[in-house]
Amino acid sequence: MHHYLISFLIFSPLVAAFVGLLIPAKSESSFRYLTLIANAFQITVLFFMLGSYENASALQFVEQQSWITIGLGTWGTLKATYFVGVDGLSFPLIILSVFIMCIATISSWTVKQNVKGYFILLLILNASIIGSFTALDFLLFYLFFEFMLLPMFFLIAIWGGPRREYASIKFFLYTLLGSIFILIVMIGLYVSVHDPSSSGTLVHTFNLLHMSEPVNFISNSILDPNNPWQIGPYNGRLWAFLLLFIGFAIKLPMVPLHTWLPDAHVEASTPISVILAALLLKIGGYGLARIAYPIFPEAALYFGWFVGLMGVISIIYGALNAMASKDLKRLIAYSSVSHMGFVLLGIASLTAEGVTGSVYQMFSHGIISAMLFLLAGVLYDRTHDRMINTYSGLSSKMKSYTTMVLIAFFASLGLPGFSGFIAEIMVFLGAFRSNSATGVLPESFAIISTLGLILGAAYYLWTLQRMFFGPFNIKGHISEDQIFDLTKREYIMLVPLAAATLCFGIFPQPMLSVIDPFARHLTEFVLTTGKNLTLNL
Amino acid sequence: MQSNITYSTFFEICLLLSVALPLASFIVSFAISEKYSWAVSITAPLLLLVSALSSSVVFFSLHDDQPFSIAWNWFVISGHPLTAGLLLNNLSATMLLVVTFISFLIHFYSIGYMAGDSSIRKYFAMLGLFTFSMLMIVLADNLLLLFVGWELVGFSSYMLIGHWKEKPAAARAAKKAFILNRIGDAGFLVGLMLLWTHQGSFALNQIGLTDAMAAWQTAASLCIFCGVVGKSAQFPLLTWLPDAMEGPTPVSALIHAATMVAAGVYLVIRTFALFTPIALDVVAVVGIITALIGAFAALGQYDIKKILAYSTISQLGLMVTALGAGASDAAFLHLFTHAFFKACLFLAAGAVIHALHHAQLQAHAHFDVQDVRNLGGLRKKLPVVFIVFILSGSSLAGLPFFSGFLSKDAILTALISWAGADFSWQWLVVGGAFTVTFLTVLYTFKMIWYIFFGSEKKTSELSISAPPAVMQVPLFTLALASLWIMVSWNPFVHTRWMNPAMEHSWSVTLFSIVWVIMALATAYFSREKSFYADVLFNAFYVDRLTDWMTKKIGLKVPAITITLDKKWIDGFIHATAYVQVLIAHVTGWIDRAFVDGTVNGMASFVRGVGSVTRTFQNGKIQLYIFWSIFTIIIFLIWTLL
Amino acid sequence: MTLTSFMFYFFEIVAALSAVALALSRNVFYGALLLIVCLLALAGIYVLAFAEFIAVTQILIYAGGILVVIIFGIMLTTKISEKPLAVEHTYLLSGILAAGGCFGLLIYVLSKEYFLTTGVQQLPSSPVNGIQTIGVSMFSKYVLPFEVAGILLLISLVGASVVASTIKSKKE
Amino acid sequence: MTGLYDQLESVRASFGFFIPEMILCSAIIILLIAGLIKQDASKLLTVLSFLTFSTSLLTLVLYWPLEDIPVNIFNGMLRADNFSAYLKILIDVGGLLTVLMTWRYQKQQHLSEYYALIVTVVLGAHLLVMSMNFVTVFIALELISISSYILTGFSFSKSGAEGSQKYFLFGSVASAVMLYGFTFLYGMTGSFEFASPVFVNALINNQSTLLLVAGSMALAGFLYKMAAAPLHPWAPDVYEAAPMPVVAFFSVVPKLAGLGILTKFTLALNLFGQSVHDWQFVICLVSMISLTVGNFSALLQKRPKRLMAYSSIAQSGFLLVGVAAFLPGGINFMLFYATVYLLVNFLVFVYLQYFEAAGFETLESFAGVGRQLVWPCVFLLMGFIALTGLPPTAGFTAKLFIFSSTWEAYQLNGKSILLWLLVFGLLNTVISLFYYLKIPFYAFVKKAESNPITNNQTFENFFGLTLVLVILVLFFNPDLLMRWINKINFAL
Amino acid sequence: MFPVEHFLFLAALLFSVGLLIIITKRNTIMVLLGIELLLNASNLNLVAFNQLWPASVDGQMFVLFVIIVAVCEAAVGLAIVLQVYQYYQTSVTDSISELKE
Repeated sequence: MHHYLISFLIFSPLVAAFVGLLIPAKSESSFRYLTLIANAFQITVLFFMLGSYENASALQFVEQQSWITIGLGTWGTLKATYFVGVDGLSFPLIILSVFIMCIATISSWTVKQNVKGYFILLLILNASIIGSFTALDFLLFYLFFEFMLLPMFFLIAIWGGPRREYASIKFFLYTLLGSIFILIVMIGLYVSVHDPSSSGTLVHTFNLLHMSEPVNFISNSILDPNNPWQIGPYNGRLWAFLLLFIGFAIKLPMVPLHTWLPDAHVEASTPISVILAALLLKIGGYGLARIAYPIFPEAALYFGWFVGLMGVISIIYGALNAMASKDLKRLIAYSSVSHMGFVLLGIASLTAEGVTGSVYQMFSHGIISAMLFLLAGVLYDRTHDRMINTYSGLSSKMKSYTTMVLIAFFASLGLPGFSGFIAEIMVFLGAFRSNSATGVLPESFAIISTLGLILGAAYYLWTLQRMFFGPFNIKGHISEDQIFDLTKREYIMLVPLAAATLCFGIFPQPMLSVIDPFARHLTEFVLTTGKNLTLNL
Repeated sequence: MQSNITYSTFFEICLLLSVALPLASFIVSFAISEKYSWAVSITAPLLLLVSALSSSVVFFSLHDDQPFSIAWNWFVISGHPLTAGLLLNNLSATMLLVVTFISFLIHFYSIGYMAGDSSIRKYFAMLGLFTFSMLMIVLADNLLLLFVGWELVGFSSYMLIGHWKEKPAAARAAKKAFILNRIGDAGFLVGLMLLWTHQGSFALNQIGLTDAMAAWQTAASLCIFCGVVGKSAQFPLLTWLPDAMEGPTPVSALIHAATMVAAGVYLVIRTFALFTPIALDVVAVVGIITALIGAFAALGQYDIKKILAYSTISQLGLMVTALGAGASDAAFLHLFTHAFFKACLFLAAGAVIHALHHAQLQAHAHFDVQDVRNLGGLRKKLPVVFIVFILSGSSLAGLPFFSGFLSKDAILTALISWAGADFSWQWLVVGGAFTVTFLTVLYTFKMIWYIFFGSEKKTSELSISAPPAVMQVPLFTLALASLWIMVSWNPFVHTRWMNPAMEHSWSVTLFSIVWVIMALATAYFSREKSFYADVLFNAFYVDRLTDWMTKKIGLKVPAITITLDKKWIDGFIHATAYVQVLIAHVTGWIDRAFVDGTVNGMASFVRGVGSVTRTFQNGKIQLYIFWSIFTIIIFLIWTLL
Repeated sequence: MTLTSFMFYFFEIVAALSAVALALSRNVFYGALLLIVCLLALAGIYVLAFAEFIAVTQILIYAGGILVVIIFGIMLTTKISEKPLAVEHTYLLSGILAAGGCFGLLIYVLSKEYFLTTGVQQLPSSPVNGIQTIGVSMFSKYVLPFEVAGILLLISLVGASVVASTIKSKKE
Repeated sequence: MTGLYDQLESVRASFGFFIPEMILCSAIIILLIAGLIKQDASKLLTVLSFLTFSTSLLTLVLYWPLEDIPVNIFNGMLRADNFSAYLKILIDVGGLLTVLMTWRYQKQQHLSEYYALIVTVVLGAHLLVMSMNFVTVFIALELISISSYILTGFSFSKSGAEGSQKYFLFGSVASAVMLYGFTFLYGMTGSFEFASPVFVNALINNQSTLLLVAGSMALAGFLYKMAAAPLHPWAPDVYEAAPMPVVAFFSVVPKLAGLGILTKFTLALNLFGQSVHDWQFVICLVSMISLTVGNFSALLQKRPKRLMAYSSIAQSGFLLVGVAAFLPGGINFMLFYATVYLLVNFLVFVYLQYFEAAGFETLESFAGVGRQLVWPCVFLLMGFIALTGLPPTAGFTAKLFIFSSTWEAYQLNGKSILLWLLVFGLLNTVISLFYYLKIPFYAFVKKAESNPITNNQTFENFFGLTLVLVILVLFFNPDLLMRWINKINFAL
Repeated sequence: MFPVEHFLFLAALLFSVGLLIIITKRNTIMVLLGIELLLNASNLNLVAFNQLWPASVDGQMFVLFVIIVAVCEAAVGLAIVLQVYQYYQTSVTDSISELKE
């Protein structure tokens, strides 16, 4: 039974999507319930997994089925497998995905237009997100990774705001561009890596675990660590790392590859923004930690400084831009850029606490950004205006809403007691300790990044001051009765998120003990393997 | 859960209660539904009362006994377990008592002061949260937990300053307070990182165990001091505190006078082992600058709460100076006494404002009730408040027989012994400290004179009623607490109760008595001066000197410091804010123009290439042929060359 | 210079000149006639290159067949529109560029090549053999292309008729 | 030189390997005659041509095992091997699907000639991929070309005539240039059999610049047939002019035929790696130019047919990527790509025909159709996704495979042009997305104008579903096909 | 036997002139004539090269096939030209360019 839990997670939404295809489009509410049932089923499965998950660095719930095996004549054999499993990196993200998808479903309840298509796309998106977080075979990962794009594209492009076409195409192109970089490296990797378990013929494998063992590289292949082959200033492996880094950094998003994000967020409808911010961005960080770092450890050490620098730049730049934003959603989007910078910084530090912190930050940002976008959506649903200047003194009309906004804002700016604090502090500690422990990042990175905290406080509190405090006033043609407090459905979505961010902020240990073994394993692996591999520069 | 077993279960329960009940008050206040919001003003003070009582149990059973610690595992950072624990010693137990006690009194006072407020639930909830987080600072056994409390008091302070959120000034002040605090906290955080990197632990009892007076310790202690600068409103981050007076007065009393702002001083005492001599020198200089600025500024103020706020800054500066001199006991003693008399002063000022405000509402008169120039002669109309004000004001001024005298005495003693026999820059600090004590007397009594003496000005037509009993009880309690008895039996020796080990010198005591009396006289005569100018001018050169001082220094310097404060420090911070916003706009523009522009440029480039490749497709078959052939020829020529 | 070599160079010059004249000609009809001249000259060259059968075919099919068809085409298209046969030149620069480039390139490449060294075995023994060999190989080695050529002819005739039939139907 | 008897014997023995072609030949005659006899024989003709292609396919599949060892037939004019057999299968499938498409909208005039011409093109394509001799190459190519010129005009409209004429002029010049190249190769080697030892040895001994010029000229003809740059300009105009089934047919059958002969020819010119001229570089360059021209020009197109024309140019570039590796593996992957391309292309064209019949002539006119015609648009979307090369379609697998072979080739010889090709080709995928998603974008995202369509879509949906399933299955289990393709042992 | 180069140069000239005609002449029929020139250039080459390999008549055979193809092309080509003429009332190549971007 336990052996198929992940497959249940991945395929239950697909099954639901298939069932949905068979239901006539007229019975609109059935799609909502269908999706909700799928989510509920996933949550049930998740509880089974929670029950038997062990806190160790080993992969768990592993399933491996042969999938594609093709003889290539003189080349040997190409082998891709259906290989999934979870560990301390993916498990938090799986938990996050399952719950956020459920909340997104509830948030989608008000979708009126083309309900069938919407929910089927949502279900497909669900499956592919979970798939990307669990895949341990590069081809499988890539499949799910790309498979996310189209549903997302249409979800933005059809159900989005006025400039949705521009935003959706921008989103698609950016991420596709990133995935092309990843594809190049994937091709290079599987051509260069052989499966050590097979005897006789050469088996080219997509197995990520095999790829991370330097001995499995075929000698004199371009990505072979011992191959002195230079392409321009770097050898193949450094280039490959850079390509992967760019590919995932687009998704993350990292400054200056981030500009798709504000547009996509502003134009996407609320549930889609939630999924985008809470889950899709995480794939970037996940990919770095799962693929780029373990497979190219020496490149990770070599470019660690650069990665960390980009993280710092993202933190500060994102925050500055958030401050200048006039649109609430754009502000939140830029704050996401800033917060995902911490993920980069944490991973780059290559200390256990830094990596733990950045995984925790992904988890925590998932919760908080979901909440923020839901809240922005609440306002938008009522007035169809997201401009900060439009409002002032909202707190007197929308008390509970203001409370929720306060919670979300303060959680996002890293107030202790909320999950963001734990994540950020660990990233800071790791980034600072990095110089003495690993020598990758200078201390100044951590110190400069604290500026992000100040700026974070500045833009959130300024927004609070402008929108919620002071005498009540609204500009434009919004009538006062359009503004009313939270509805029950909105409570159902927001309260669990608020509770979760509090809970994980006060009691981080359960989640940390899930992440910690992975973080230690990763840092240890990257440091030892990376230092053993010679850099042919 | 690990704890030493020398203490009884009752003690532990009391400790737990004293910490948990404020939190419970926070939760209960939110849990009670809007309809029954009046109930909050009963539950919250009640819970705090129990908390204060149990903390007094804790205090008395622990005092002068073994330190007590208890810890729970909180989380593990890469193998280093991090605890959430309480560490009680004399220091923290005293602080525990002070916080819960004053907090209770202020809760009690607030019943009257905040009656009828629309969001009273939020008010009490935030007071509860504040008290809880303050206790977290007080009791935390490691710096991370302390930092958590540190940030949370910032948050609750934010909420309470901005309590009347319809007032734009309040919202602005709240934001300013939080952001300036954050700037300090960022430094604190860097200090934490340094500690973590070099010590691998945040535990307070491990701080400074590494005997090396290493550079990192200087750095770490200065970083932590950054946090102190923010929270305790030290130079240059002091401007938020006067602005924070936009909040309800009880809040100013609790947070911005008695407890939170003192937390900085407390933090330095807690982490004293970390501070290297160089760091301490910096601390002393910052402290004395702050103290002087605060004192002079207070002289130039006319708003009651602003005077008190600057006075608080000045007193905090004094404490920090003492810390810099290595006299953490003296600093703490002053913290302790200051908490009571300053809370009392604020509450009394609040009572004045409250009473006048109510009277004003009845009479439909409109003037600024906080401006001392509008007041005068109130001693007849508000006798209770007058007595209380005189008592606590005397304590602030450092008159003998008041607690303030003793604690200031302790600080001055410590400073003099720190400065040593030979003249050095440290004597400047000492001189500064004496100037501050002198000025304190001046502004305190000038304020009292303005409010309670002389003839009634704009208040004359108002029918002012005495504050309700709920407000009077805390006033009296705190006024009594500003007597010398709080510190020691002997009104001239400060080394009885709190810290028997503290150094005491009769010469200093005597000198400070003389000094205070001189100041008092100056105050008195300077007050007289406005009425009897000729007599004073002729009688005493001292008078002329003080006149000159009050005129030239006492008015000019505050004006300068005010401009410094308003224009330069605040201005600088505003300017940085402007610059920040400007930079933000610039980066926003860069984002649109370049980063996005590059992408859009790429898109248009792609389109451009498309239209170029397309122009060959003009429908003329002969040109098609030409281009095809020509391409091949060009290719061949290129390869052959 | 022997008669044959005179003949050869004469034909070469005629062919070259007529081709150039064709390029310069502004009249379609003259153009067709010039092409006939050129093709006949080529036929003469073929004879001198021991390809009598080709030469005959050239005269019969090209000069006699294709060009007659072309002249019919000229007449058909000019008659309807009743415009002069004059033809203007376009894209002169492009044409000269392509043709000149091509010519230069070919001359350059060819002048570096020495074909005689590669493998001339012997002179052909007798001209009779030529035609016979052609005949034999047409039905042995080249039987497949030959048959396919048949299909090609069939299908082009069918195709041309289809195209032509639409012309008629349009007219009606 | 072999004796006459041997030659005749060879001809006799060759017929066994020539059954599909003979079927096609007789089909041409039968179709023409049937058209003459019966006035309105559209059903009969369709059935006949359907049967033609099915039997041809059937024989090909049945005789597949026979052709493990390459056999030279008709005195070295042709060669029967499994490489060409596989391409022939693809070509026949293309013919079959074209017949189906034509049958869907039975409004074609001159149906018997039409089918005869289609069969002729298929015959020519068969011959072309089997050809080992310049004579057959030329004849077969002309067979395809001349039939194609006429087929282009089968819309019998003004634009049809114009397209036909342009195609004719361009094609004639291209094949004349190719022929001119052939003559030089003949002059240098004395042989037309470009894979024969005589030919190769002669070239190895004389690798002059003329070889480069002649080879490039010869390649021009093949590239023209493939609609690859720089011999592509005819394609958009012709595609726009021709009827939809013919366009679909053109974008697959002549292309694959050209690809087959190009592969053989370039590998022969490579002289077993002893060539001093870098033909790999040439192919890479051609591929990159085709990708660029195709993709970039397609961006601004407003009509689906023209868009697909540029798409077909770009796809030629992708197909050439497989050739450019100069590895047997690469050629096998190229065949996989060709298979997927064939299926996907027909998937797209079937729906484009459907929409054209319903009056959707420009991309804008597709606005909002996605709501009314969900399934056609979804299947069309799947087709475009596969053309772009995104998972989970076999288009992705195909791209993955061909670029893997590029990587492998780069790893073997380290020519930086291959790396450029890899990066360039994959980045072109991003650009191709711009236009491939245009129709789905209009269909699903843009707001609907009122366009009630009542066309029966059962045929299309059945057809679409089948093909979509095939491309999905080929993604999830490419081994189903690769198992067969891997048996192909490409050898000269 | 004459030097092969002399044939080849003439062929090259014919080929180039053919190209020139094809590109520059505005009348479709003239373009057809140019194509004939191209084919004849190849024929000349083939005949000339056949002299180098006198043991077989491969080159001459090819010439025959080229001529056959030329016939087919001429037939189809003229039919198409006439058809176009029908629609456009002109055989001026430039004018026949409705299919374009």
